[in-house]
Amino acid sequence: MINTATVANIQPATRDATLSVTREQGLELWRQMVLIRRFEERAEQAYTEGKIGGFMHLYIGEEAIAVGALAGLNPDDDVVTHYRDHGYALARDLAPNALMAELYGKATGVCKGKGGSMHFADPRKHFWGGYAIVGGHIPLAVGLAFAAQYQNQPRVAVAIFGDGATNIGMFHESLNMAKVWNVPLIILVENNQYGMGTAVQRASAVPDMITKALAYNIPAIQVDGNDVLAMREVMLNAAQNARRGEGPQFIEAHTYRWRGHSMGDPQRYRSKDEVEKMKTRDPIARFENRLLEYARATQDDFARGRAEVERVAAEAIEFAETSPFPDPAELYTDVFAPEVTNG
Amino acid sequence: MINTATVANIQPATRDATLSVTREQGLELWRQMVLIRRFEERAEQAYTEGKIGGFMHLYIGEEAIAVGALAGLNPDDDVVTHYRDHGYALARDLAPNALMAELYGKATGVCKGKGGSMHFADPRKHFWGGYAIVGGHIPLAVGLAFAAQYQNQPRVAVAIFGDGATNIGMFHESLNMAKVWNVPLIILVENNQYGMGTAVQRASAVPDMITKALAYNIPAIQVDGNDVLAMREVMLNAAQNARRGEGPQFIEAHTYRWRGHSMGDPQRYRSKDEVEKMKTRDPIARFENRLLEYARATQDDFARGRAEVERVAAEAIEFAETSPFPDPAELYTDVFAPEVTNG
Amino acid sequence: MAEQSYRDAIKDALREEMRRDERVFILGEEVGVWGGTYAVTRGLYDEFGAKRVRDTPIAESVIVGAAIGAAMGGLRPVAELMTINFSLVAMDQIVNNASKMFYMFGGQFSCPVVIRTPAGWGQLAATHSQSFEAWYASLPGLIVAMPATPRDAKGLLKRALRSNNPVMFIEHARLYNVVGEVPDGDYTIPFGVSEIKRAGRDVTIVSYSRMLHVALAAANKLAQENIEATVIDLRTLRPLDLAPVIESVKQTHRALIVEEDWVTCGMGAEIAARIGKDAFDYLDAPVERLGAIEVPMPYSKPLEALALPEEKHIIARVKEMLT
Amino acid sequence: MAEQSYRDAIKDALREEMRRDERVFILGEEVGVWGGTYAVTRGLYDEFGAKRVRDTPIAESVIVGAAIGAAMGGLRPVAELMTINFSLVAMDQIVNNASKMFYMFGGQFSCPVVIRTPAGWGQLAATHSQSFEAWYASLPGLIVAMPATPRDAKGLLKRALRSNNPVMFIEHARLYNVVGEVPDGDYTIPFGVSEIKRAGRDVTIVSYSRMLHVALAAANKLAQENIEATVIDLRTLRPLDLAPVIESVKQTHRALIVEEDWVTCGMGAEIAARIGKDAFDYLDAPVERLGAIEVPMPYSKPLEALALPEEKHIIARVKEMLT
Ligand SMILES: Cc1ncc(C[n+]2csc(CCOP(=O)(O)OP(=O)(O)O)c2C)c(N)n1
Ligand SMILES: Cc1ncc(C[n+]2csc(CCOP(=O)(O)OP(=O)(O)O)c2C)c(N)n1
Ligand SMILES: [Mg+2]
Ligand SMILES: [Mg+2]
Repeated sequence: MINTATVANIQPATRDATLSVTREQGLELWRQMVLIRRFEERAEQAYTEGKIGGFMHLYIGEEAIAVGALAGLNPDDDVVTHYRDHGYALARDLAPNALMAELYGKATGVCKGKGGSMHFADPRKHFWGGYAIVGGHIPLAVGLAFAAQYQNQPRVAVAIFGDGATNIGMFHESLNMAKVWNVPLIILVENNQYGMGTAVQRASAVPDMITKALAYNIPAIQVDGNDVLAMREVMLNAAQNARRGEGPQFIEAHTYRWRGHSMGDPQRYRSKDEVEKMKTRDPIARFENRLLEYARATQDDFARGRAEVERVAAEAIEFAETSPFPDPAELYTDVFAPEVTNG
Repeated sequence: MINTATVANIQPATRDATLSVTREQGLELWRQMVLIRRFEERAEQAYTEGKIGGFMHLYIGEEAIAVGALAGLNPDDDVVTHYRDHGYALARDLAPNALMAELYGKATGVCKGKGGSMHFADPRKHFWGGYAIVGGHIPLAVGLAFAAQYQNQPRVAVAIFGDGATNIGMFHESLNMAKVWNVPLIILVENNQYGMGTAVQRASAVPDMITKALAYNIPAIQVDGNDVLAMREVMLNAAQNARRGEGPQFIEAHTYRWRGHSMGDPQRYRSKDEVEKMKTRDPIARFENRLLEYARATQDDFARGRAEVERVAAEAIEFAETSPFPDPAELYTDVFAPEVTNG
Repeated sequence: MAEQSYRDAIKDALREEMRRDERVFILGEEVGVWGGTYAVTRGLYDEFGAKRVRDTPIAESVIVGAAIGAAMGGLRPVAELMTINFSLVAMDQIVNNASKMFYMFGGQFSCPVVIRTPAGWGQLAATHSQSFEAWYASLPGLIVAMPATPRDAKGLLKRALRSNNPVMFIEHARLYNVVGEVPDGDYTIPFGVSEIKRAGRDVTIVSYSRMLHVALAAANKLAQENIEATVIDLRTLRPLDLAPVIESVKQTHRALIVEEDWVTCGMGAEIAARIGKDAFDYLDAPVERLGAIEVPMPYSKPLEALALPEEKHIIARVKEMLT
Repeated sequence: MAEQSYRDAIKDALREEMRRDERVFILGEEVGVWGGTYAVTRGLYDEFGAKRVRDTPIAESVIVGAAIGAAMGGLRPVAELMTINFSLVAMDQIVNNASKMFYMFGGQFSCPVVIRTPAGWGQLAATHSQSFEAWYASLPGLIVAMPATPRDAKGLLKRALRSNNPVMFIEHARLYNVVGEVPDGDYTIPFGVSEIKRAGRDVTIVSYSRMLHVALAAANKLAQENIEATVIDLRTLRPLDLAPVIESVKQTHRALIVEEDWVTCGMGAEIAARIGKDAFDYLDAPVERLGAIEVPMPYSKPLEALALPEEKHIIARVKEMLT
């Protein structure tokens, strides 16, 4: 974690030495990543079959960020993310069945089918949702962090979004006020090199997202977002700093979006070669190698894990398929919360 | 002009050595400053008498910025400023009569009485107006700068606003896109230490406005805004850089607002002592000393100049007083521009 | 019952609710040290301190957005926007977050946030003299209150602060000094209950916020000429209670809606459309609307005055309707 | 006359105007390399290059604001907002700069900017399925076009690109593939001229944008049952030409407004209020409105379908009106 006062020192925090987690922890992180990927591959297929509609943004190739980041947080730390939210929801342990059912728009969905892909949420897990207006959820995270501070609770809040979102005004207003108020906010930017079809340097005046943290004197760090353990560590560190009153912390995680921006993206803006090249940095494959090397993992472990994940993903599809659509009356519910006077 | 790549080198550009202008130029700059002050003192009085209404934001104490800045520009460089616009309008040579009449809401006002204090404008002088939504005019300046670039015209555009405005989203979006598009935009921040009653450090995560330019890799400089020649020089320099294709340039000018934020401000947020102390840095008095010392100016010159300014200000009041209010039919005009098809 | 200004009534509502509920806090530009540019929060900073009366940067999106987030986190924020004009830069937060959150996530969490902001004018020119209540009233999921009297301002604000839903609480800069009776002790006023301020047989005048007072003054003048108007204060624009309006129109057979906003696509349009439907068989004359002239507000005082609806316009329009 | 899609008609309007006027340029998210997320600008980047078809960061305030500034500086910008939902984050620029500039500065300079943006839906959930035309239509100083057909889309857009005033040009995501006849050669369609698409004696249906097609389909079905509807397309919402509507209602004595927006405070309110006034003596039944159910849009397909007005609702409503 480098303080911005010494901008010249900002360094990528790619660490690839030994394993900083136990074997079981490592295998669990691996399992989560594999689950995200398989869950999404199944969702992708269902989308193609016309069973899922609207905008669906896949996280495939970026799994290490969500899994590593949430592994570095406490379960009651508040998470607010953008529409590319499948990975975070699964890493926060929201039920795959309820998530897949949400994609299908079914009554058993995590939001009763009202939210869809972009709006997974479960407040009991302090997972406050995916939001579809670019940058529009960052202020909410500031408010959640403030609520923790106000109530003297040791929680931190995390705002997650992409490189493209750093160019909108709400990003700026949020970082500034978060710093002035010194709230325990962690800003996690997923730099997957593109905002839709626009490469970072075509949209941002600076190529490194951490540079933007300078304008708010917020400590910032870059990390290899395809390294799940590095992610976990920078998050542990950021959360610790925020929790002990050091105010907002900024993390830029580098990764690459394997799929189009959302379903149906013609991807005219990049070459197949580029995509293939970036796929060689697969966060799952890389982590498997490390687990083999440093954690006595075996191909058997992986085979068992994959079979298990396969079962979970298949069950999610089955659950979604067989669940009922919401009752028509559901259209009218949830506009207003019950107006019980609280005193 | 210090490139942000070397942030450690950012230095205030206060220069106080010899005179960089001729005697005549110096006296003219002095005259403009005195005119702004007297014009506003007369307006202040008229406001107190109920002849001017609405919000009126006085520039008294900050005159050197407008005068110096515009002296560093060509007359066809585009200027867009905030509601605290009297100084810029006068320094751009808009007629004091028409400006005072605007304050009075008279038909002879520069905007026919429709704009008032916050909305002086004269496009023939490339003075595109004062705007009252904090930060809302910064994008316009980006567009004007772009229009110059698009049309291969050697103009630059200047966006002027206060320290408080740097915290709003439109500031951020504008600086980023201006840099990505490399347009000839000069960002001039008047750091008068307060946004309404909020001291800079209570609203901004960083005390120095130039720090914010780092996030866009925009060259930035700090200048003593009470030094009219220093202002002129940094602007000359910034304009030259922008004009030769080096993209946006950022200037932070330090000054102090002598009056309340606008008429009727109870000023509970600062002490009389503080105000009195800051008044000792009067840009006019300071420049008089320099003119006496370096430009063979005499007290006679000043006396003559003051009398002339007094006459101009008095005439402006007289003109405003005796001008008619707009015809009631004016209420309905100017909603839409004539819809002539242009081909 | 004591007499109190609209400003003080609002301040008391804030003070009382802050005393009874630790979760209530205020954020906004100049709400603290300055005491609020319309002096509504003056004194609260001294009583409750910087933790609960929080000055913010000039950044309306994060003011509203952080308020929403704080509400999600268990607090009961009151976000002050210095004027309703500045709600434009926070529009996305109000529309896409505050008003939709409960529904979009399937009713899992609500958003008990109060956004206080004054409408108004006073030679403030085009960008500072607007009134967007009809926009807000169009949004499912948002409550819109726009009180006209000190009593209603206090009662509705206290209600808002105990509500589980987002409330757009629109005050009026030119009502702050208006004095009226305010009940003693703790009370709240429910959303969606219009009030008949005056009963008369000849015409039904529907209004809210500042124009209610103008309408009442006009009704009193009309009474001197033996024209008796019913005047109804809507108080909240969503939920919108038109039952007493329809009831009244069934008696008077004539309705006039008076608003300060532009007429086109204003609140009056919705009200006129509903009266036209629900009292169709009872109308003896078209439903009339009176509002601001449809121009950006000019600065010049006489032009501004011409742009705004006044007592005399109401009187003239009612007389036209009766001939 | 050739058949063309709504998308291609818009693209042709852009292309033709860019060819004839060097000052016209396009800016917006993904308008260039990608070709527009709804493929409207596809091919224009290749023809006109990066100077005139400009990709922007995700920053709608500066997209619209810089377009306005460029217009002040002598250009004729077309700002594309990917969907009308994102106009909320640019709202201040549209309201306070574009629509007020000419008036506020006393008519000294105008603001010939065109803001193109699609409304629409399609399981996009609450924040991505909105339609704010009534908000924009409430603003003096702004022209609001919302064409329903390829011919009108092309003609109105070309008109907008030659206009000296700011134009909010609202397209519809679900119309892009709709095909219709488009006149050959250069033509423009004036603002403020509604069009009678179908004449019938029994009821007047007023609509615009996508719902016009639904209304026409309903009218055709009704005709099979010997109910003849007049169907009128407003084409622009400001200026709003209701003369043919009033004329028609004087014949049919019944009016129904069909919109895709929420009914409360929607365009239908304004239209109903005006019909109620200007055709008061001719109405045999209350003016009716049909629009979306007043809830944030749900994602789930069957729920979404229930939220939107359909042909069958129009048919049923018309029949109710006639009994
Ligand atoms: C205010 C706003 N503008 C535009 C969009 C359309 N949009 C959705 S996602 C997106 C790209 C965002 O890119 P980035 O922030 O890098 O996140 P990523 O999708 O790469 O994860 C855009 C332009 C939107 N949803 N909201
Ligand atoms: C969006 C917006 N929010 C709030 C205001 C009210 N307001 C007007 S001026 C001002 C302070 C601006 O301070 P600064 O930018 O430092 O400029 P200064 O007045 O000191 O010259 C505020 C809060 C406004 N006009 N627009
Ligand atoms: Mg991205
Ligand atoms: Mg200031």
